[in-house]
Amino acid sequence: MGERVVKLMQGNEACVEGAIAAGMRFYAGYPITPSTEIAELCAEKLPVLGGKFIQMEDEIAGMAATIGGSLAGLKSMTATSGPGFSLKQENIGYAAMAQIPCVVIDVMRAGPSTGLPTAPSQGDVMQAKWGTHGDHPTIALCPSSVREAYDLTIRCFNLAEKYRTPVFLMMDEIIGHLRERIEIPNSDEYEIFDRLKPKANDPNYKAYEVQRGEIVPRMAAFGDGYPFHVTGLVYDEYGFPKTDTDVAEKLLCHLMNKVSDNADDIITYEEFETDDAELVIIAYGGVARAARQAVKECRKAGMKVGLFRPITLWPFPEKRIHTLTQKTKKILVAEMNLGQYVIPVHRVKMPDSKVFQYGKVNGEAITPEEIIAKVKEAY
Amino acid sequence: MGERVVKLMQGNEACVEGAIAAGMRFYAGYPITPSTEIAELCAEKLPVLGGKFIQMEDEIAGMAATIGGSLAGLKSMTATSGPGFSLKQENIGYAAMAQIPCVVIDVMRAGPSTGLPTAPSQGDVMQAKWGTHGDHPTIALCPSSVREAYDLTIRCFNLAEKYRTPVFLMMDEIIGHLRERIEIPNSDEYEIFDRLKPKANDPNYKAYEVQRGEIVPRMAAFGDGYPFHVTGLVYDEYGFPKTDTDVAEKLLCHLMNKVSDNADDIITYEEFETDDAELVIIAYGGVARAARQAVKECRKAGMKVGLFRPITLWPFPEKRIHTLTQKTKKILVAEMNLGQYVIPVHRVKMPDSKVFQYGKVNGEAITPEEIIAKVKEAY
Amino acid sequence: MMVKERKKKQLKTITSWCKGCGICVAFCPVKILAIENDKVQIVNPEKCTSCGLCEMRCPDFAIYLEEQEDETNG
Amino acid sequence: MMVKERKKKQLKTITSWCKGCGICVAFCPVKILAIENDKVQIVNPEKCTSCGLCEMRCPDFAIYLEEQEDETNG
Amino acid sequence: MSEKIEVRLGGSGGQGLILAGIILAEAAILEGKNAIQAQSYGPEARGGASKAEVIISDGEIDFPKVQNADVLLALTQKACDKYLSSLKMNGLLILDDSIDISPTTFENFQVVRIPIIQTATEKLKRVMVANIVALAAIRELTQAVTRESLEAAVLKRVPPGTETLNRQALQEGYQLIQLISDPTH
Amino acid sequence: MSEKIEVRLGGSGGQGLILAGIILAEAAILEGKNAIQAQSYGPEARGGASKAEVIISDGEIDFPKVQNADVLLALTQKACDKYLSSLKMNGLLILDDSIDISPTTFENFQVVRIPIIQTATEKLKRVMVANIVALAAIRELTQAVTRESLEAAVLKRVPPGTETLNRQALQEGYQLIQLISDPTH
Amino acid sequence: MSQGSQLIQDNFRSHRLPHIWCPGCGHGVIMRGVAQAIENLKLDKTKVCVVSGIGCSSRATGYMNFNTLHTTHGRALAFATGVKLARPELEVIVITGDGDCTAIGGNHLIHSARRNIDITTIVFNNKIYGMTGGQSSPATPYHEKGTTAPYGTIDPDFDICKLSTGAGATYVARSTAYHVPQLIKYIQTGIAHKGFAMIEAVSGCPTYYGRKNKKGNAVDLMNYYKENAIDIKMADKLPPEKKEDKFFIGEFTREEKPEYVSEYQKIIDNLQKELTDHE
Amino acid sequence: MSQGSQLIQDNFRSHRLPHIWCPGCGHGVIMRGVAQAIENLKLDKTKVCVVSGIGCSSRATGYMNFNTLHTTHGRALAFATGVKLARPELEVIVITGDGDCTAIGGNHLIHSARRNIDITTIVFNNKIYGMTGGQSSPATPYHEKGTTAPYGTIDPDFDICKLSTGAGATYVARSTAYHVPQLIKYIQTGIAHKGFAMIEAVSGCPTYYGRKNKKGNAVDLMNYYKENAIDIKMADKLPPEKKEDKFFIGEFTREEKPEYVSEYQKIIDNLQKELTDHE
Ligand SMILES: Cc1ncc(C[n+]2csc(CCOP(=O)(O)OP(=O)(O)O)c2C)c(N)n1
Ligand SMILES: Cc1ncc(C[n+]2csc(CCOP(=O)(O)OP(=O)(O)O)c2C)c(N)n1
Ligand code: SF4
Ligand code: SF4
Ligand code: SF4
Ligand code: SF4
Repeated sequence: MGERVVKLMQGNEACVEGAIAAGMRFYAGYPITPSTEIAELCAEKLPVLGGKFIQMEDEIAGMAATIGGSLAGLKSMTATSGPGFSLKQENIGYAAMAQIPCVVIDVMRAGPSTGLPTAPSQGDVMQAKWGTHGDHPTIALCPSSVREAYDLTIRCFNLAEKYRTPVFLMMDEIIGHLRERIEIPNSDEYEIFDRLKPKANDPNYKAYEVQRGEIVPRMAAFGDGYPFHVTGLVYDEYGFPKTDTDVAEKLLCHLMNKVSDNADDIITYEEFETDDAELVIIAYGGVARAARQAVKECRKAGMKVGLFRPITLWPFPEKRIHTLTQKTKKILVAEMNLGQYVIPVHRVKMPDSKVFQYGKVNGEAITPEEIIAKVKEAY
Repeated sequence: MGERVVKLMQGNEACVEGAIAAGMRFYAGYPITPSTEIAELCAEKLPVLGGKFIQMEDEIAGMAATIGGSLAGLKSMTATSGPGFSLKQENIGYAAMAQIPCVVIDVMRAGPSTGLPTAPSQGDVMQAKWGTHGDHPTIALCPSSVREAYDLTIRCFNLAEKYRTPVFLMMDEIIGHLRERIEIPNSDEYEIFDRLKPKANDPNYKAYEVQRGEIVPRMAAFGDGYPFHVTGLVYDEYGFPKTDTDVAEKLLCHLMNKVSDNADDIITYEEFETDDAELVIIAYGGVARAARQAVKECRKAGMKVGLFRPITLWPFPEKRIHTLTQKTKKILVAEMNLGQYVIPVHRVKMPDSKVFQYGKVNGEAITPEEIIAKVKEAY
Repeated sequence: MMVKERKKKQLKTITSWCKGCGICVAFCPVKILAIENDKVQIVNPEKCTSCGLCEMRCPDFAIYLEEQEDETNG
Repeated sequence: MMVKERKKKQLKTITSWCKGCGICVAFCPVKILAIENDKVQIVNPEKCTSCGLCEMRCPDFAIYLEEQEDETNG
Repeated sequence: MSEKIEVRLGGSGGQGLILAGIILAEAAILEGKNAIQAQSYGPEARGGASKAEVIISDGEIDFPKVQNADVLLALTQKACDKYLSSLKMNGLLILDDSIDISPTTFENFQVVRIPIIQTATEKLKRVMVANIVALAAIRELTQAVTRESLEAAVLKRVPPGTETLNRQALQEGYQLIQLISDPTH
Repeated sequence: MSEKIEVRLGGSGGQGLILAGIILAEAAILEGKNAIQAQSYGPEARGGASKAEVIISDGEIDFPKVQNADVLLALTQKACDKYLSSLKMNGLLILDDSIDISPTTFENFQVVRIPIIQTATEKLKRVMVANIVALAAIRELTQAVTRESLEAAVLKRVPPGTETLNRQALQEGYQLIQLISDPTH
Repeated sequence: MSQGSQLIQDNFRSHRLPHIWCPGCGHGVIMRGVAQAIENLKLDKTKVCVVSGIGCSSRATGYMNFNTLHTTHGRALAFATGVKLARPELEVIVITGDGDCTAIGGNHLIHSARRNIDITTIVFNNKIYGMTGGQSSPATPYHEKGTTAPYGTIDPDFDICKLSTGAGATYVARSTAYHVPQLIKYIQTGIAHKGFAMIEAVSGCPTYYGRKNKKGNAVDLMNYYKENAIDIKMADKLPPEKKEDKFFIGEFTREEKPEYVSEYQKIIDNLQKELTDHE
Repeated sequence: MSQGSQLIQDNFRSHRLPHIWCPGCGHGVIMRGVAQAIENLKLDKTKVCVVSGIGCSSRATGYMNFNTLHTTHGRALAFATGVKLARPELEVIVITGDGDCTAIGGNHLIHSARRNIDITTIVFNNKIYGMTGGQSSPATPYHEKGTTAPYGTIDPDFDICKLSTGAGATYVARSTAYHVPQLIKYIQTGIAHKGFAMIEAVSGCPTYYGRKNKKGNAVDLMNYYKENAIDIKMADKLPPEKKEDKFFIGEFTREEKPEYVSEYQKIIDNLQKELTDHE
């Protein structure tokens, strides 16, 4: 194991470095604050590696081309922020339906609409789950540090490839624009997952058949020799459109179950001082760092406070949160919105535990002081 | 009171008739199954009334022009289905932010993506609430009959004008394409609400100031003589962009509170045989009709089953559902998706009541038999 | 200059694909086709000149010329 | 033909609006403007010909000609 | 409980069965009944099978889809094969006489086979009025609506200039049934 | 608890304060410390006030925003007025000497007023190195990083060809502080 | 299992036939023409990728036996751009409708043309929205009708060829479902052309366009094209009265310009050369 | 309270000045030109509606004292279409950037042009994305740089005037932030013109475009336009070598065609006439 490179790096930059480490070689997007550095760095770095960057005419096209790149065999990514994330929703649903692996980074800024374009927020967390029409699976991760932006971008690609679905990195502007000391892991320190391809010249290859013991259909690339069909309509195991009720039901359930059945593989979280906590703060992304500091200060002041930090936002870590509330009767959800992630927390908590929310939407980061004040109120 | 006209009318048609009765005189949209009849009828009828119809180049433009029409003083509407609803999200957020009254009809078909374009579903219910980025208010109604499509479209306009926000009619394809006997109410049977305008030549008019005792700022139309500014950025009481934290917070809270504070005015629902029910079915739209038949048959069979039918989907009728579960310990949510509306039900129910869900996504309507079978399982 | 001999080809129809639109009938230069019971019928097969215009314009690929099978392989 | 008499106009600046880009300075035909401390300065007001080119091209509306106030109203 | 009759009309895309469904429902409404009409269609249905559904009732109609059809009209073999299973035991099956059915079908349903399409093409010289002929037959067999309401409903919906043709189509339809019910004829 | 210093750099858009923040943070990292750099900017900030923040610490840095600045550098009046309230009691206030402050400011903070911009424009003939001059002054006053690390960090980031100029800027900055700490000078 | 002529067997998923299009729909004729062009060019079929949007026309991809991608409405060219740039060896062909390509997809059209990316686009232009039941499209001729233009359109229709040329396309041609040999030739030329190629294929929609505009049945539409299309080469030779109400077919634009994907490859090559030079 | 020249006082929200644009940004010059044109035309200012998208240029609406609408990125023309059709008496002017208008907004541009709707569009073309910090735009000249084109663009830039004409615009002209009198004249003509008018106003972004492409400061950019713009009327008179690397300004298209909103009014009038005739 070589020595790790140590640098000051921006969150957005770490996404690009992580993506490249994961094997990303295709980026299509459209600039938008505060995600633009991601595009700019891809424009600079990808051709050096023989990869491709393209600035499309808008976010819709950016998402479409990203899917096209993935179908042509390259690990593909796009990045955006709220308004662009809204525009991408239709094609995100396409990727979910047609099971095309790809990574979408949403650097969250204050909305709704144009809002405060340079201010941080966590206002797109529910949109990540429900933004496109119809039932569809969602995997979304959320980094709290620059190093984690690096690691989670790699993980986004791994999950996308493993579950053949678009995966979101929901990064708030706090982390996206934060420059921080990072030790870049060596390539032998992380695992890279590549999509399973069909065996060469498999005459029985059906583009959308799940093979025994596997989670998703094996995926050939266009040009690999299999003339398969991809559609956003309901399709059968060959990929051809079908309207039969049983085909529809089977497909829809497959889409949802491949993620929900493997929730334990996908979900990660971090806990800090939760063991004996009488109040647990739930916070993610940049806010989790204010919360961590708040926990330390509360502990110093003698209050048994802990932090639960979901790293996987979706699927929702419901089992763990449920168990947590068996012991801990008070939960404070702190997030930079007017109450989003608190909703599923409410749903899974034990009946006798209490959930408080602290939301902030004025364009500034939540501070440790504010959290401490809320903790004191609730404690 | 004159005699009511009685006709066979389609759900989509009833929306158009209701909208016209409400004073809608501007429609901009883009055709998509199964909502297209709405556009077609507007194209035919509006110019006869001196109103305007325009087929735009896409749904994004359709939403934009609808907002433009409203700003120019006409009651405006657009209609679409899942893929188009996804595309409209960015500008829906704009309307919510800039507080522009308008009505968006989403005739729900089976998704995700292109899915089953002609099959019914209720898969966009959560999207209605969370589809655009950032925190924003949502009002969404859902009709269960052709007559209700008529009435609720009128109500959508009333709510849009009263609360200065986009209002959704979430209609499943079952109702959208159903032809049914309808008694058209006379104009003296319903109330029409028009946006409050500033007093003529009010020198103190501030475009975004809420006047004492009122809910939303009074709204002049472009051309009325007030050179005001409208933006999707965070803005002050004049409508000018501001980045101050207090301005941002005040605006965001205003947007959310004008709806949540008036939930009782907005929320309507229907109950059927809930008084002594041991199990209550929660169902909306087309599914509620299957549920109603199921309730009747269950009662015949001696089972105490009732139906709660939310007519306002959002804001969520949480108070009533909460109270319901104090008496009734079993709730069955039946919906044509894989579990959407059941989520907030879970959140607000009493701890000791149980919630079951029956979801169906194979492109066919939920039948009374299926519901009865589920009731028997749960009862 | 070589003179290509026009190989005699056989006109075939696929009834299950034919939708009876009548395009082949209308544009057949020797008028040997007809629609019967909503399907194409070759009325005068022997008059076919193998021009291929029906095949070229049939939207449903339901009428086409096939090379005669080589007798020796028959 | 009528000969329009060019009314003498006064050149004014708004220092708080001026961003010191120097466009007015560069395109003033009689070169009477300068940037000092990042702001425009009228160096030779008396040489101003009231051509208005500075006003026309100032991106910040920070320099303009104003009609002389009528003395009788002064 | 109130009287309710569920009718399913099956055939192929261009046969005007949705219009027929609308007319039937409108005829019911004309005489003060409740009625709904629903349909299913799809891009796949362009050349394929198409169906229309009508429910007529004296009271409320809750679930607005045909569950167990009391009546099935089939104008094509495909539609007959596809929708037969939705006809309730002993239900009324009205078939164009071009359609073949198995002997058991006769045991399970009341079968009426009549030359609907032939009547339209040969007697009326217009295949497009087969739907009206069929409507007349349905009326005669079910009495779901009166002849007057049906005629009024038909005339409201058909293109101007075709009134006589459509009236004739109704008459021919009525007759088809009279012929079978009056075997001496 | 570990040593931590929070620095805020305030000025106007084009003064290169974000770069200065990056350099300061990189200098800290070069010597094995932990550091973060954050910024706030906006369309409104184009001509207006801009700020950069640096936190240097021996240990973990949780909340990555300056809460109570230990040090505030202000290069413009606007920035000084805007950010002064975020400087903690008795904190170090480094001001360009073009900036006016009230007498109470002197009571609440350790004020160091030095001719940063003038040094850059007049001594070094390049206003754009004011940020480097300021960095040197901050280093001298806080000892947050060594001179060696700072120089290395500066040279890593400045455009090729400007190395000497920037080294000079550092020296001038160091000197500004020595001049005040050595009043005999 | 496979049925039909050799061309069909070799280029189509014949088990999925007959296709869903209406009797006499011009789309079938044009789709066959696309296959014929591919056949004539002797392309490696595992390297052919056909991308479509949503609409009747866009259903073509489901029947053609290549790498096929049926995307979202209007976005075929954007998806295709991703495919082509990621894997330049693929021969990327886009099949789209007039609505798909010039209404909702108009922006992707003009940008693909501007980039001069090596994609061949065939617009099945039936001048109406077929799939959704006969609404007017940006290609519906002025004053003609659609279900959303019951009083006739008042917005002039795009000349798709002119629009494409204006945006930068380097090969632009038009033919019709009647003029099949020309159509095949233009598609062939378009595919062989290095750069963005637009072939407008005028199609007939008897079900909606024909009916709504009283243009008759499938055969009538074919006859209409037969009689009203003039070869652009004749444009100068005919007297004005012979050109009135007619439309032109033929090749309108054909020029060589740097192509996007190759230009990108040059950037990569240069960078990699720089890297080696520095070693 | 109000400050500045009479023109500024009468047409701007002067309490909101100075605007956010960088020192020397051409946008200010052009915005003033728009106001001057409105002033010259003596329009009823309560009936003027200015609509913009998102970008530096689009911030103009916040300063101009009319009915102003600052919309979403790229969609100004679509919003404006709604405003104009709903209230035809309004004089609708769209202010947009090259990115706003031709990248994300390209489709609305070509469709507004096609409809020939009576909207005057002024594109503040600085050839780059200013607001987001210097990314290349579809108007960035071939081989020039932006932060997302670090090796120079390989996609040719749109000629916005040609594109608009190709799509159907009936008044099309170009001027620059240097050529202010012409600019004002074209904007005036565009507003007075009944139909879709496109005025491309070449602007300077010293902060990003100038810096990224080593074109110098605000004054240098002005000088560049001064020296490189040729009046289209001179096009035929100049020898080719004098035209190399230059660009044209002037009026490119000017024709009268049926206008969308008026045509719609005719439908309404006809229907209402029919109604009365039937009474
Ligand atoms: C986002 C979206 N909007 C609208 C639709 C509905 N839609 C499907 S196809 C179509 C138009 C088809 O017209 P065209 O592209 O001309 O193809 P054709 O069917 O005529 O061959 C429309 C509007 C859709 N599927 N998705
Ligand atoms: C949907 C969406 N995508 C992207 C952005 C980010 N964005 C804001 S302005 C802009 C480009 C501005 O360029 P241009 O229109 O040329 O105007 P300029 O700033 O150069 O005047 C972009 C990409 C956005 N606000 N919304
Ligand atoms: S052209 Fe084809 S589909 Fe049409 S009638 Fe002839 S064989 Fe049948
Ligand atoms: S042009 Fe305007 S902003 Fe620029 S220096 Fe002159 S007065 Fe100042
Ligand atoms: S609707 Fe028109 S375009 Fe679609 S398949 Fe039928 S004839 Fe063809
Ligand atoms: S970034 Fe460019 S376009 Fe934007 S205000 Fe500055 S100079 Fe003008």
